[in-house]
Formats: sequence, C-alpha cells, structure tokens
Amino acid sequence: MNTGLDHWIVTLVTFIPLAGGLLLLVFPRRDRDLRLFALVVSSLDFLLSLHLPAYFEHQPYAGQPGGLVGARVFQYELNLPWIRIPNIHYHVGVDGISAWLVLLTTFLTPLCVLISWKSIAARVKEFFVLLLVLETALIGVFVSLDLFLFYFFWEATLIPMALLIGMYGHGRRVYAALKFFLYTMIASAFMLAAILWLYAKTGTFDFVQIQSAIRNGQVENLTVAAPWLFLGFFVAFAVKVPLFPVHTWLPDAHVEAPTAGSVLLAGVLLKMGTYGMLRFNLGLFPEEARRNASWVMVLALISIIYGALVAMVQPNLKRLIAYSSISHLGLVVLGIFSFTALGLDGAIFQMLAHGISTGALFMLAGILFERRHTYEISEFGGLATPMPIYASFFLFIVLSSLGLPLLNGFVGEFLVLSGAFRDRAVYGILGATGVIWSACYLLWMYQRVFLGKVVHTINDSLPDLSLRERAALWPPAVLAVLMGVVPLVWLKVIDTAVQAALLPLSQIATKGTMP
Amino acid sequence: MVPLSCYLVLSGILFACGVAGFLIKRNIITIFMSIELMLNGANLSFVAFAAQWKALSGQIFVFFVMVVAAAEAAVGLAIIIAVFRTRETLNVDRVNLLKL
Amino acid sequence: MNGSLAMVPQGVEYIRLLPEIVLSLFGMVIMIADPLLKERRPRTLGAVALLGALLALAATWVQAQYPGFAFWNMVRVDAFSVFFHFVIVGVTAVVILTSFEYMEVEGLRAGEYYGLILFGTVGTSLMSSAVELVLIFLALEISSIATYILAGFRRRAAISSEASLKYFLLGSFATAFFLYGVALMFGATGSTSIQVIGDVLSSFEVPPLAYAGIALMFVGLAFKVAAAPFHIWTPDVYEGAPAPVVGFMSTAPKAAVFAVLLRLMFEAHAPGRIGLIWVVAALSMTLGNLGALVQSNVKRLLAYSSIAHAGYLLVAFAAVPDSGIPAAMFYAASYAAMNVGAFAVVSHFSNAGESYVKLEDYSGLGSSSPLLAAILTVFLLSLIGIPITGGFIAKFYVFSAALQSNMVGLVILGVLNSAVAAYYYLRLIVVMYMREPREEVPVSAVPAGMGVAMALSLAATIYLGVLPGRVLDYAGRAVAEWTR
Amino acid sequence: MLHLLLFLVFGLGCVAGAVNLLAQRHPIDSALSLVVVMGSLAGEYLLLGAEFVAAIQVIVYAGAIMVLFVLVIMLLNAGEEERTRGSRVALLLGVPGVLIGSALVVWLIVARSPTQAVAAGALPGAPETIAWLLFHEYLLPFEVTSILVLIAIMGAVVLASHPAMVRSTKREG
Amino acid sequence: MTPNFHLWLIPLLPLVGAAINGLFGRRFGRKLAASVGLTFSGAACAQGLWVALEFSSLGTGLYRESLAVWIHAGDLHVDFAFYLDQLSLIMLLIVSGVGFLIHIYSVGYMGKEAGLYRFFSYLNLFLFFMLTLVLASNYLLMFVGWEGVGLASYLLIGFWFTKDQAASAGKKAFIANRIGDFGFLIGLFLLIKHFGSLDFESLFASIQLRSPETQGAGLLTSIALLLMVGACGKSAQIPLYVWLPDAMEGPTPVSALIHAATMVTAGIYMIARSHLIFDRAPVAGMTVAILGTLTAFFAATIAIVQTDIKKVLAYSTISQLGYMFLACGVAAYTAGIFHLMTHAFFKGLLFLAAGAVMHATGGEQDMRAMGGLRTKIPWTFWTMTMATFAIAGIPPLAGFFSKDEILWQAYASARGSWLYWLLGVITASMTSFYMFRLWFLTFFGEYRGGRAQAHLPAQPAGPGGQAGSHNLPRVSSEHGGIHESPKVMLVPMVILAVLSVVGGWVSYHHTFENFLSPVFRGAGAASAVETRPSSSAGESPLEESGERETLFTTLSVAAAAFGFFLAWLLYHRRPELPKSIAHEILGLYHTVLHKYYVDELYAILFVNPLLKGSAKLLWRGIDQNVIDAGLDASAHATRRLSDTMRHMQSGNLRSYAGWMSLGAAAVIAYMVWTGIP
Repeated sequence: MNTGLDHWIVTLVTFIPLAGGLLLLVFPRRDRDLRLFALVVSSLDFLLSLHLPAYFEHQPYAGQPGGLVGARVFQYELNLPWIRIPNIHYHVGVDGISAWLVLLTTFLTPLCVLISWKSIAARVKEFFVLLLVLETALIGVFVSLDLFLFYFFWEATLIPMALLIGMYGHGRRVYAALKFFLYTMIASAFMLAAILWLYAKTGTFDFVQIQSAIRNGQVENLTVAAPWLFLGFFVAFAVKVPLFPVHTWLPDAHVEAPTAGSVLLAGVLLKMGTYGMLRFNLGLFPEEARRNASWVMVLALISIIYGALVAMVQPNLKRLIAYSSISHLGLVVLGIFSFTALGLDGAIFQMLAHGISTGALFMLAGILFERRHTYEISEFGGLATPMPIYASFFLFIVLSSLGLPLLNGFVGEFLVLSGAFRDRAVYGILGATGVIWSACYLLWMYQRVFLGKVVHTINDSLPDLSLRERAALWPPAVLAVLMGVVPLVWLKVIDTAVQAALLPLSQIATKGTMP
Repeated sequence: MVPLSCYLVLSGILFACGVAGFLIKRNIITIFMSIELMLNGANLSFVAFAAQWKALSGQIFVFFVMVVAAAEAAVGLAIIIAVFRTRETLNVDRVNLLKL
Repeated sequence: MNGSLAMVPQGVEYIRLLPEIVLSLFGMVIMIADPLLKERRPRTLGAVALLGALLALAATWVQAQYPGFAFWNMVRVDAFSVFFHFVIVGVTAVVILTSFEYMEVEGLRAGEYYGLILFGTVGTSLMSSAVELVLIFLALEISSIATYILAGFRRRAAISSEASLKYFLLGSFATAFFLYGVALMFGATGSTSIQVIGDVLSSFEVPPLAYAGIALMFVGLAFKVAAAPFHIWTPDVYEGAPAPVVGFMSTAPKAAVFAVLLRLMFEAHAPGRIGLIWVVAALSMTLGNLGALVQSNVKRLLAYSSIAHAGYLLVAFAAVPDSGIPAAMFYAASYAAMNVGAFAVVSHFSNAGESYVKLEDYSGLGSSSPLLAAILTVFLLSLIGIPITGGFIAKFYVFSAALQSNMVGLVILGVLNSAVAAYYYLRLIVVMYMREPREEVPVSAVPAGMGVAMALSLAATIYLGVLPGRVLDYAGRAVAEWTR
Repeated sequence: MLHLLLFLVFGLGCVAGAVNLLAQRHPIDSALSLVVVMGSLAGEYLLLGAEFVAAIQVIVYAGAIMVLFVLVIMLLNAGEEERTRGSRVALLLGVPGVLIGSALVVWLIVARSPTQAVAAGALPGAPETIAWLLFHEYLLPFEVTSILVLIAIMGAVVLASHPAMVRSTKREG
Repeated sequence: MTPNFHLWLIPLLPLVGAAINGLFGRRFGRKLAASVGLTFSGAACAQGLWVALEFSSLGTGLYRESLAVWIHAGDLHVDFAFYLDQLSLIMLLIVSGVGFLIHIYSVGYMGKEAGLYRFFSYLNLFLFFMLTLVLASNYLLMFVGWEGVGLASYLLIGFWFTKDQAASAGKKAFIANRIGDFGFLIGLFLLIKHFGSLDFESLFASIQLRSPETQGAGLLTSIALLLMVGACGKSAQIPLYVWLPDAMEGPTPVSALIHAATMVTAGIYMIARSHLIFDRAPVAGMTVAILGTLTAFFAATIAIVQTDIKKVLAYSTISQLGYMFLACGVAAYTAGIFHLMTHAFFKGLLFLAAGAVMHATGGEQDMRAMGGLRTKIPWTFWTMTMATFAIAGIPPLAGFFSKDEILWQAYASARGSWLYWLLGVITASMTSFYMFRLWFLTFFGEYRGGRAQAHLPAQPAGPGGQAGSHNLPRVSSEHGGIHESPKVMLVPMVILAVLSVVGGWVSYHHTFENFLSPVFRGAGAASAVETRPSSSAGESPLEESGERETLFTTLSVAAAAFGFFLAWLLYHRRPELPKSIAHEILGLYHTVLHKYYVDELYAILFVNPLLKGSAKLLWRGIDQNVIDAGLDASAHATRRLSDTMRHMQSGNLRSYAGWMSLGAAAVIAYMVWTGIP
C-alpha cells in the first residue's frame, strides 16, 4: 500500500470517465475519433482501476476485537468536507466488496464501447458521453462512503441510463425508459427518507460514523424506527435487484435497451441493489436484517424459480436473458441473507460472475441483432452452421452462466447454495433447483438458436464474428475461466470484507437477540 | 358610549358583504366595487382598534390603504377597459378562455 | 432601536435602502428616456434597465456591509434581507436579459415594460427588508400591481388581458384578506411592527384575535406564493402572461413573499404554525403535481409545478427555525435560478406571439438544437431534484430540516410527491430526445442576451447543486442573527 | 345615547348600502350604494374621532375613486348584468365559506376581544399630528407610495391607451 | 519414500489436446487433428500404465497429491488435489485404456468427418473430465469431473448438431444429468453442513466414527440417498435412465466410450468411493439394490424387442449398470467394480463392433435389414461373437465371472436376498436372449439389406450428419458393397475382444478382491454387524456357502444357455415365429416396443405442465396481467384523478374566489380552533 496516489486513486478512477465525457462534448463530430477516444478513456480507467485490488491489503487490521470493524476495512479512503451544513463529506473508499464491483464496471465499459462501435450510427457523440457519465455514476455508487454522496450517485445513474434506453433503444423504448426511471425513482424515494432520518438523528451522513453510532446505541428511538429504515433501504434496493414482485421493469428495459445499455444494466446496475443490501441493510441494521431474513429469502427463492420458469418460455432472446438474470440475482440475495460466510462470499462472487457472463450474453445477443435486427428466437435456428465461432463463444458463455464447474458461474452458485443450506436446509434445496432450471432454459434456447438446420435462408449468409467483436468477447471468456479456476484471487479480498460484515451479526447471535 | 366590538362587528359585516359580492356579482366592475367594500371594512376596524389602543398608527394605516385603493382603482379599471376591448363583455362568466 | 428617535435619518440609513433607491432612479431614467429616444429604443432601454439591476446588485453588496435598522425601524438590513435582495435583483437582471429578444419579437412598449420591472423590483426587494406591516403592505402592493400590469402586457392577445384581469381581481381580493388580517393583528397587539408583534406573541398569553389575524394574513400571503388552496389562479395567469414576465413573477415576488412569511412565522413567532403549514404544504404538493400530470402546455405545466414547489418550500416552514429558515431560503434561491432559466428557454422557444408552447412543439429539440435541449433538460432535472443540480440539494435540505423536527409523515409525502412529479418533467425530456423533430417548428438561434441569461441561470443551478456550502452558510448566518 | 343613535344610523346606512350593492343589477346603482356606504363610514370615523381619515374618506374615496368608477361604467356603458350560471362552486362552496368564516371572526370579536366602550371622539386624529407622524415615523412608506402611484399611472397608460393611437413600436402588442 | 506420480498431468494432457484442437483445429487438416487427439490421450494412457506399474512400490497403497487451493471461503476449504488408491487406479486404467483404444478406432470410423477436430477435442475434453472425476481427492473436484463429463457427452451426442434428434438428445442427457447432480449437490451441502469438509480422507475419517443407522432415517442415510440420486442420473438408472437410449444419436465411438464403458459407470464409482457412507446407511443400500435390480430387469425387457442395433445395446447397458448398482446396493463393491471393468471391455467392444457393422452396411442400424454378414465381415463377426458370449455370461468369458459374482453376492451378502438373485437370473437369461437375437439377426440367415442399398444414394452429401436417420454419412457413397472395416478400427476391437475373453480371470483366487480389499475394508466390518438368519444356521458358513455358490453358478449358466436356445429357436431356426408371438400379445408387445411409454409419461407429467404453466400462469398471468396491469392501472387512475382535479380550474373567476374563500374559512376555522383553549 502507500504508493503515492493511494488517497486519490479512487477519485481518479471515478471521475476520469466523466472528464472524458466532457472532453467528448467539445470533440468534433467525427464518429471514428469519438469512438476511439471513448475506448481509450475507458480502457485507461480500467488499467488505473487495476490498482485497487493490486495493492489491496487483505486482513488489513485483522484481530481487531469487536468495535467498528466495518470501518477499518475500507481502504484508499479520502474524506474531505464538502458541505458544512448539512454535514456532508466527500468520503470515498473501497473494501473487498466494492473494489471488485468498481473493477467490474471499468472492465465492462470498454467492451461496451467496442460492442456499440457499429451499432450506434446516429448521435454517436451523445451516446458515448452518456456512456462515460454513466460509468462515473456507477463507480461513484460503489465507492462513496457518505450516504448523501451515495444517494447522489445513485440517482445520477438514472438519467444516462434512461436516456440510453430512450434514445438508442428500439420498439417501445420510451415506455421502457419511463418505466425504468419511475420504478427506481419512486423506490429510492423511500431510501432518501431513511437517509434523511438517519441524518436527522445522527447529524452526519458518514457511513462509518452512522454505523458506529448505531452499534453503540447512540441513536435515540432507533428501535422504533429501525424496521422502517430497513424497509426504506430495502425497497429501493429490491427494485434495483430486482426481486420478485417489483421486477417487471427489467425485461422491458432490457428488450428495448441498446446492447451497451443492457450490458451495463445487467452487468453493473443490478449489482447496485445487491451491493446496497450488503452495505446498508446488513451494515447498518444487522438485527433487522436477521429478523427479516426469512421473508426476504422467500422472495429471493421466488425470484430464482419464477425467473427461471418464465425465462424458459420467452420467445425473445433478450427477454430470456433478462429473466435469467432475475433468477441469478435472486441467488445473490439468497446468499446475502443467509448470514453465513459461505453465502456472502458466494453472493459477492456471484455478482461478479453474473456481471461477466450476462454482460457477455447481452453482447452476443447484440451482435446477433446487428445482423438480423430482431431478438425473436423463432427467427433463428441452425446458426451454428453459418457462424461457428459465434456459436462456440455463445455456448461457452451459456455454460459459464449455467454454472458449469471450472467456470465463473459455479463457484458463486455453489457457495451461495451451501451457505443458504447451512442457514436453512429447505432454502438451499429450493435454491438448488435453479441449477436444473438454468440448464433447461439456456440449453433449450441454445438449441433453438444454433442447432438443427438453418430454417430461414437469410440466416445462411450471416457473417461470422469480426475481429472487433472477437476482441470484445475474448476478455469475458478468459475471465470466466480464470474466475472458475482461481477464484481465490477474488475470494481472498472478498472474504476480508465479509468477515467484517458478519462480525456484528455473530455478536448478535451470541447476544441471542435474533429470533 | 358604544362598545368597541360593535364597530368591529360592523366592519366584519362589511368585509363579509364584500366577499359575498365578489362571489355572486357577474359584472366585473361591481366585483371590483365589492373589493373596495372589503377594504373599507378593514379600514373601519383599523380605526376602531386605533381608538382602542390610543395609537394613531392605525389611522395612518388607513391613509395608506386609501392610497393603495386609489392606485388599484386606476390600474384595475384600466385592465377592465383592456379586457372589454378584447372581449366586448363585462361578465366574468364569459371571461374564461384560460381554464383546466 | 438605533436612530429611531432622530429627527432626520442619517446617511447610513440611506445606504441600507440603497438598492431600492438605485432601482427607482433607473426606473425614472427609463421613463424619461423613453419618449426622448427615437429608434433602437428597446435595446437601449433594456441596457439601461440591466445596468440599473447590476448597480442594484452592487448596492446590495455595499448594503450588506451596514446591517441594522433604518427609518424608525421600518427597514431592517440583515443577512436575511441581503440574501433575498441578491436573489430578487439577480432574477430581475436575468429577466431583463431574457426580455431583450421578447421585446423585439413581440414588439411591446419597452419603456413601460422595463420601468415596471424595475419599480416592481423595488417593491419586491423592499418586502424582504421591511419589518413594519405598513411598509410590507405597500411593498407588496407595489410588486403586485406591477405584475398585474406586466401580466397583461400583450394586450392584443385576449388571454394576456384575461390573465391580468384574473390576477388583478383575485390578487386584490387576497390583499383585502391580508389587510383585514393586519387590522386584526393590530387590534390584538396594538402595533404593526414585526418586532413588537413578536414580543407580544412570544409572551405566554397570546391574544385570541391574533390567531384570526395570522389566519387572514396567511391567506393573503399564501395566495401570492400560490400555495393550495389559494393556488388556483396560477395556471391561468402563467399561461396567459408573457413568458419572461412569468419567469419574473414566479420567482422574485414569490421569494419576497416567502421572506415576509418567514419573518411573520419566525420573527413574529406566529402561533399555531405547524398544523397549518402541514396541511397547506401537503395540499400544494399533491394538487400541484396531480394537476401537472396531464398538462400539454409547457407554461401551464410549469405553473402547476411551481405550485408543487411552493408546497416543498412550505415544508421547511414546519421545521424548527434554525434548520427550517436556511432550508427555505436556499430553496427559494435555487428555485428562482432553475425556474427563471426554464422560462428563459420557454420564452425563446415560444417565438412570435408565443405560438409554440405546446408539449408536442418540443419534439426532437434534442436533435434540432441539442444545446437548447440540454440546457432545458438541466433545468427540468433540477426541478425533478436530480443530483448535481440546485433542486436536489434544496429538496434534500428542506426534507432533512423537516425530519429534524420529526415531520416524518410530511417528508414521506413530499419525497413520494417529488418521485411522482418526475413523470411530467420526464415527458418533456422524452419528447425532446425521443421523438422526431417537427419541421414546422422554427428553432431560431439564441441571441446574445438570451444566451447570457440562460448561461447565468444554468451556472447558478449547477453551482447551487455542486457547491452549495457558501450559500447555505450565509443563510445559516441569517438565522443566527435573528436568534441572537 | 346620542352617540349610540348616531352609530346605529351610520351603521345601518353602511349595511343597507352594502346589501343594496349586492342586490342591485345595474352597476350604476351598485356604485351609488357604495357611495352611501362610504359616506356613512365617514360618519363612523368621525364618531371614533378620526377626523382626518373621515375627511379623506369623503374626498378620496367617495370623491375620486367612485367618480372614476362611474366614469368607467359610463365609458363602457355597462348595462344590466345578465344572470349567467357561470359557477356553481361560488355559490355551493364560496358563500357557505364566507358565512362560516365571517361568523367565526365576528364570534371571536364579540366573545374574545377587549370590548371596553369608547367615547365619541375617543382618539382625536387631528391632521397636524397625522402629518407629523407621516413625515417622521412613516416617512419611508409615505415616499414609497410615490412609486406606487407612479406604477399606477404607467399601468393605466399602458393598458388603457388604445392600441391604434400608440405607434411607438414596430408592432403593437 | 513415495514416488511422485504427477497425477495432475494425467487429466491435464487430454485437456491440452482438447484446447489445441478446439482453438486451432479448424486450421488443421484431418491427419493433424487426429494425431493431436491421439498423442495426448495416448500420453495420458501411457502415464496411467506407468503409474500402475509404479503403484506396487507404494507401501500404503494410498497416494495423495495436492496441487493448490481452489476455493477457500469461510470455513470451507477445497483443494485441487488428486487421490490414488486401488479403486481409482483401476478406474484410471479402464478410462485411459479404453479411451485410448476408442480414440484409435475413431480415427478410422470418423475419418471422413468434416468436423474431425471438433470430435477429437470433445473426446479429449471428455477424457480430461473423466480422469478428474476418477482421480479427484474430494467430492467437489469429483463433481467438477461429474458435471464435465455431462458436458462432454452433451457435446458429443450433439456432434451432428444439424440433426434435431441429436441436438434434443444431447439436451435431454444434460438435463437428466443435471437433475441427478441436483441430488448430488444437496448431498454435498449436507456433508459441508455436518462435517465441514469434502475431502475424502478427513471426511471418511470422521464418518468412520459413526455407527450404522439401522433404523433408516438418519443423516448418513439421507446423504447416501442424495448421492444415489446423482448416481442414478449418471448411470442411467430408474427413473432417470431415459436419456441413455436417445444418446445413441451420437457417433458410435462416443456411445462405446461414454455411454457404455466409462461415463455411465461414474455413478457406480461414486457409490463405491463413498461406500463408507452407504455401509452405515442400510436403507440407502437397500434402495440402491432395489433400483438396480428393477432397472436391470426392466431395461432387459425393453432390449428384447428393439430392432435398432444400437438401441438394443443401449438398453443392455442400462440393464448391466443395474447389475452393478445391485452389487453396490448389497455392499459387494468389489463385484460391482469387477463387473464394471469387464463390462467396459465387452460392451465397449459390442458398440465398436456394431459401429463396424454399420460401417459395413453403409450406416444401417436396423437389424431387420441385416443378416448373413458372418462371411462378409469375419473380423467383426468374431470379435462381436466374443463380446456376445462374454456379456451373455457364458463361461469362461469375462462376463461370466463378474455377473456370477454379483448374483452370488446378491443372495449371499449380508444385505442380499433371494429376490434380487431371482430377478438377476431372469435378467441374465433375457440378456443372453436379446444378445443372441442381435447376433443371429445380424450375422446369420441371408442378407436382408437390399432396401438399405436402395436408398443409399438418397443421402445428401452435406457436412457431417446430414444423413437423416443414418449415423454414417459418406462411407457407403464411396464404396458400394459390404466390406470389412479398416485395420485402424479392427485393432482396438481385437484388443478389446481379447480382454473380454481373459478379463474375467483376474478374479481367479480372489486376486481382484484382495487387490481392492484395502479400499473396501470397511464394508465387511460394517455389514458384519447385522447377521442373516440363514447363515446363522448351525454349520460353518464357509463350505456351506461354497457348495451353494457352485449351485448358483450352474443355475445362472443354465439361464444364459436357455436364453441362447430361445434366441436360436426364434431367430435362426424359425424366424417367422417372433411375428406371430408379437401378434399374440400385441398390446404388451407395443407397450414394450415403445419403452413402456415412459418418455410420453414424463412429457405429460412434467414437461408440458411446466412449459404451459410458466407461459400461461406465470408470464402472461402474474407478470403481465397482475403486476404490470396493476401498475398501469394505478398510473391510469392517477391520470384520471388529475384529470378530474383540474376541473377545479374551471376558468371561472368566481369559482376561483369560491375556492379561495372556502380555503380562507378553513384556515380561519383551524386557527380559531387552535387559538381558543
């Protein structure tokens, strides 16, 4: 640690894309340069962000008895006063959880640029500006340790995403964009209320301080408010995840969104929800989380099975993938609320894995769309013959997403399920059925799209992957293998944070306040 | 010797009449008159209270109110004329282009 | 009570009145210059008016150095009044800038226009520093009458004169209520000076008449700030009045009246505040947003939104003084910034005879003139309350203030309202970016004055959104002075 | 006793005038009844000892303002107002509102306000005292009224002047 | 000192081969691709043999090498570690050996394929996973191989992906396996939850401390049952066997390697590997035995009436796997593994031979269109004969020993019962019947393949597998008549033939048993706890069981002979008979011919309801008609509300005043109410 830029690295990583976007604004309207510049900026940001895990101290202050372990876990912290009243700080920093999510974001964005190289022909400048702004906002969500800052970025992600969907989407894009925006906006209103309440009681927005204040019981009539606060946060996050009853915005948003939009939406945006649950619902209200775990897990299970079943019968490729990610993220929530080290580790790992594989899936779908301008599965069939490389890439990603061992999907899935099982056997069992479902819908989809004879003659002449597309697809593929074979690289860092997050829970458990 | 409240009640009645006039009269000018009525009601209570508190500021207030009333009258009647020019009517119920 | 008994006011007392003096001087200059000048008058007069406004700003800065009472405690200059002076005069300057183009296009009588704006500003700014109900009443009347006239300035257009008629009649109706309230208050306390009233009302035994007095005064003021259920004039008037005028009257007088309300509620310790504010705020937010949902005319839509925003602002009134007042002040400032900007765009886009004010007319603005669309988008986002804009911080601050005094229900309501409100602002954004442009709608280039105006309000909005610290601090100081 | 009598006479005059204003269909009649109201109000003022106020009440109000009204009525030769059913709200909600509101206020005044009797001419508001006040404590408001009047004049000019005869600008709004 | 075997290399070599072929194969020529495949599988095989030779030098008979930590989360710790004992050694030899042979065979068989590189990379991939499965030293790594072989079989079955049946068959196989794996997973979760580890050594160490759960329901029982579910999936036992027959859509070498010799036996291996658990869970053991017996019997009945040569073999495989299950169920693991080995030899051979036959007849699979091939393809005939006699259990061939062993144990072992035995014997006779039926139909009588020749030219000459129902596209289009297979195919067949002749002799004087005894030592100990009444009858069990064994042996041989006789009678002596019999019992015949309509049953019970339900109820129903509709409705309601509300804005001034005065009244009322105490 303590390389020179340790305090500023997070800030840099966060705002470089924004700076790039602003520069783009003044760029001449020559599309090639714009694309190139965007690519350069985002890749640069990715390289820079590699610093985070590279110099990350595992077990930074291990052996600290009790207290606010959550606080000391954060690294690369930077804490500057921003607004005096209300007492708002620019407080950023990462722990084992957020570091990887940041990396995921910076990793996916260049791919998004690559994948939308051709598909975005009109209003190119706006597109890439929006993309970069979105990246900044996303990273900001993960790094901010000040609740105000967090909410700030949280809301800031809405606009570019909605615009991306609305401006560059297809079909009922406006409907989708509005639905997405309002769904999230209304939900996060509750979170805002909760945050404000916390500020009113603690006089600070600083996550760490609030956390310690709560743990040391310095917040008056918290016991009354805690359930509502928990709910306030939870609703906002549940919509983002999305959990079962409030998931309907996702399929529409995905189907209409441009490829890059879908990639970031599925790859990162949804993770905001699970990340939030982890950081706030668990971090701030462990007891409440414990108390509500049972029904939350039930919701998660419903999403797992429901999402999978609905995915199975989707006639539309993207819709199918969208529902599949509902199912996968249900798994993540299941892991989070299992309150076992296994479950949490798995959940976080699953977030990353899902980001990679589903991101790649959406890229693949987008590639197909570029060629045929439809997502209807019935329009395809036998594609393996005209485009074998594409088919093998697709198969590979499908396998990784249905959790084949030695690929990224498996580790997270396994850990989550065993964690859930350890917490309550029936949850583990029901969740494990997801293993079967995912195989069913993914393989069936694969068969309908790629296997058999070519039915529509137009598909006979589809060109196989271009070099650029391959360049966009190789990284996730390689990463999928790496994450499957050497998950330790990730788990080591994650485990640190998870242990810290679990500490208060274990204390509760020992205190015996849990039901 | 008249109890002060009598004056106040009277002012209240005048004010109420003014409001009622605003509500039920159709002719714009008459409505404007009822506003003047309201002002007068207010004035009366000013003077009455001035007498109660032995404070002349109340009476001075009335003076300023009259100035304001005059100014309002000038502007208001001008507006009414302008409206009449465009609309050829003085019936408020007919002046409803802007709605919903 | 410095210098209250002196036979003649000293110079410093004039300084404490400097901005008003400057403004009225320039107003007169314009009135005199109007007949003398021959051609290119509108611009020249506009320039003069602008100069006046800027000088007034400077004067405000000077004035800020000499806080205190003036003219036998008629006027009190403190951080509070200075804050509002800056807001009001600044808005005036921007509005004058926006009016350049409008005057040309609509061919209105520039002389009276600018004169009225300046004189109106005198009253408006005086409201924020007056601490004597007589003066407040007069100032209120000045600004109101000025706006009545301005509202009807497009006399050719029937809707314009109708707007001014409605505004005028209802306005004087409300004024009468206010006046009667003042009378009752005078009867209850025996004085018309805020301080004295405050002393009486803060004593443990409040005279019953005072309640009626507060009620009636509140009715009058609530009308001016367009708070439900006294908001009902707003949509009609805003739709009918000339766009720049709406920009002016929806911000400056509103801010001033809020200042008066603040003085009344907090400096005069009006009793029975909480419940009243609670209901009125809730009503305003809800009715405003509900009404806006289905509007197709942008000016009207913004009118409804301004009702809703009055509601949000009133939420701060329900909070404890030392967090509520700064919140309200900040909200007034940021709302002024974004709303003036929005109306600047609207008035530029609306073109000759305000022909293009429908929602559909904005379709495809995002591609036909990206910059204009982007600017308007920023203002709309600020109105929604999206981060990095003043609107966001303002809402945030107001709600947190309310929460600090345990107004949980009200806050929840407000937060939900603002979430729902997002819908109709978004409709406009959607139309701009996600529809195809209509060729029949001309998009003229933005002239210099208008450009500057937009840039200024944009800058203000963003500044308040990113670095609100200084402004908030200043607002905080105002409260400190009061409580001292 | 006489005091009370006078009060009642003027008071009745006021109320009668007010009610008549509402009752009359023709604006002129309303205007005249308004004059009655103002006249008798002046009487009440005298009873309260506010001579100055009474004077300007007669001069400004009953004189200037009402004349203006009548002038406009003539100018626009407004006739009988027709009975249009423009607004049910005004009658169904407004009027009850007025009644409740005024009833409350009156009740408040009668029941909960210092109601000591005042002698005739209780507080002599002699012009010179008023004037002294106007030029000291109330200097600023007094000056400010000038702006108010200025605005009124401008407004009248702008709004009332006939579009045709104003050729000051290219196109007339 | 223990030698370093570098076990990790064994699976890795094929993986490298797979990678090379997979990534660059499309640029290779056929020869290069094939040689790459052969080299790496061969290398793996060679190292396997070397390890086997060196194995004796291990004193302990145990060898473990840990490569690296794979997963470390919370308290769960899983290594990339390999484990070698007698059991895994045998499996290693079978897998790498047979695998290599079949690689060779494929060179000849698939030689003309366009996607040869794909084929070989898949095959190598399979070897990698299978070897991982066999050598893994913990359940999770085993699971890796477990899932992996599933994948490989998916890929290989669907090798001719343009054929819809092939694609569906692959999918079916994978999903059926997944269902099994589901059970396996839950089993693992239980292990983690209660033992905190998945490593064989530590796990079994802690399990050994537990006493058997005589009264059924218990932790170990449930674990064992769950593992069994996994095994059922892999080893195609009731109720999950349905995928195996369809899997015959794949190229014949694949069927030989994966669906006969190696992959399908993974289940048996897994049970044997976790015998400590099963020993302590008699109920689970009994379930395994019953399932095995039923499957064996049931599959055999189906095999009798099949006419597709590969289908017959497929069902026979299921049936044989049933035997092995039975063996494991009665804790006779040695016998199970023994049969596993011999079966690998002869069943692999049978498939290869069948492949050769099809090769000869231009891709014909229907036995009714064969016949009289004896003279035309002697090599194939003779090797096939060996295999047939072996599987039929005719002494002294391999099959005889192993099957006999199982039957004996089914009766004699502590958990055995005469019922198992009876069904087993009946199955044995059926086995020999349908095998000889196949034999006779294929090689005797006169050639009935005119029809086949007739529609040969009708085959489209697209890339691999365009050939409709035919597995073998090009072959016949090049050389018309029936012909012997090339050497490269015959050599492996011959080797396997030899093995299936002599393979049984390893059990002479219990050598095989003794060799495996260190692994299954626990088994005896555990089952010794319970004693069966029969054996507790006075006289010493040893010679008593001795003469009993001979009796049983004769019986089973007789059964085999009976089967042979029947087949000879029906399909050689009086070939018209079968039809008439079929007509006699038409209903039954059809039921059996359609495999008891199990697939259809599953479709009605599970597949369709699931699809329809999720489409109609969940998606259209809940998603669109409840949630979204609800949202839209609320939005609509809001709009209507606002639409009504704006009628407050009637545009009439007096109404406005009305509203205002009402509001004023309200405000006054409120204030007065608050003000007056």
